[in-house]
Amino acid sequence: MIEITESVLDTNKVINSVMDPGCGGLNVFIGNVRNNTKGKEVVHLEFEAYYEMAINELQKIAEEAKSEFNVSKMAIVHRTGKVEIGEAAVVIAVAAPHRDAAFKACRFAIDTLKQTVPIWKKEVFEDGEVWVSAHP
Amino acid sequence: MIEITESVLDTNKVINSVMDPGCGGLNVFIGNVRNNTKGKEVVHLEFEAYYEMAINELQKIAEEAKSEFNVSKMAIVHRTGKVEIGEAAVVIAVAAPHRDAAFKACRFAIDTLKQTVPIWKKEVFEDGEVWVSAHP
Amino acid sequence: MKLNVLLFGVTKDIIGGTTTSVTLEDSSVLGLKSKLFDDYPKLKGLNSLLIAVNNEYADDDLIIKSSDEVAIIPPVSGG
Amino acid sequence: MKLNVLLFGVTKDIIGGTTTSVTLEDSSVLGLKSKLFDDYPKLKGLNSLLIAVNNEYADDDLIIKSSDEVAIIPPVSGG
Repeated sequence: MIEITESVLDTNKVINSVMDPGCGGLNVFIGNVRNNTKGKEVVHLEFEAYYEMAINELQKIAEEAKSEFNVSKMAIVHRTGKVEIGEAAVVIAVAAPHRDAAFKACRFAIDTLKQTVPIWKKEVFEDGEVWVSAHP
Repeated sequence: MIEITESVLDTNKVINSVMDPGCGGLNVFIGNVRNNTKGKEVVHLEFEAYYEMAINELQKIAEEAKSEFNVSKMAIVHRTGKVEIGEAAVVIAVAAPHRDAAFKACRFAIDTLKQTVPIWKKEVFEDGEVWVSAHP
Repeated sequence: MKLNVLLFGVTKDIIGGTTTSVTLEDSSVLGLKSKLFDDYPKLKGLNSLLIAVNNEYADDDLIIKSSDEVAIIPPVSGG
Repeated sequence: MKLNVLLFGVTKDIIGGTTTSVTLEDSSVLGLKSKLFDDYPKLKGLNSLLIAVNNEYADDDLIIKSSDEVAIIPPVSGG
């Protein structure tokens, strides 16, 4: 399950999509919208994706995770559009026969996603907005 | 939320219990019952807990995780009694301002749980049963 | 001292039942372990054997009182 | 060569709109970048600027064809 959607993310659905009777360890990462960034209050976030390319890059991450670590299934869903405080922007679920691979593959996936997947986050404050990481 | 229960674990409820608007990273570990152990088919598992002491030890893990890592909330629920293939035996959820702490604290919790918490797992096969890790 | 000891996991199978009564001369944790190993030599075959006193893992030199809740903790395998 | 280029994130604000038309003499990825930096000096202030051709990150020496889908990729910040 690789998906980019404007809808609220359904964590249960993502977890269930990787369930496998041969897997003893599932690791899940949920990236939520925080109410502040460096102490400054955030009103909400807005995410924009270069949809086709982002799906491609997410698929590469899932494939690389499966070849690098002993994992059976990986699901990555990312939200776009306006995301409110406390809502999930990204959910990654990984199932593996053993927990070590599940933890490592999940960590690899979120770290790589933040580096390579063409998705952009705009933080909206009371007094303005900023594209995250754009400028030094 | 620290709990030992004979009921089917509700992953969503565990995750929701650690949700916090100040937390950007949630990590969740789900330990599922596998259909095999070292290639031998498992029919189901049975878990037994020394209830009061196990709750104590789980609370110690949550407290140590919070003091060792920068995490806000941790929930650990463990199932007892008969657990079928594919069902969760344990769910751990951790919320932290940043993902690194969430991953590390969750890993610490499951690793420590397996070493210190007085819960015992019996694997039931077609031709017998065995208390896991009891003998060399 | 006569002590009632809680049993879990594989020790229930080795000793029989969910509790067992032990009569101790040396009422330290080490004394209890020695008595158990003498009475049930199969316990020596386990990967480990710890004693919990009042819901805490106990050191060998702790002296057990008759009012304490005492349990035998074979190798744990939760998760 | 006249090229239509997709814009995302901060580059929409700097260049204006969701696409922009660029006329290239040097039709390599490096040529496109140079032209963009000349036309929109503010792009030089970004942490990075990559070009995607047909949904893949492109090296500087790749030659762009007029039928390619080309996008400017400012620093990503998903997750």
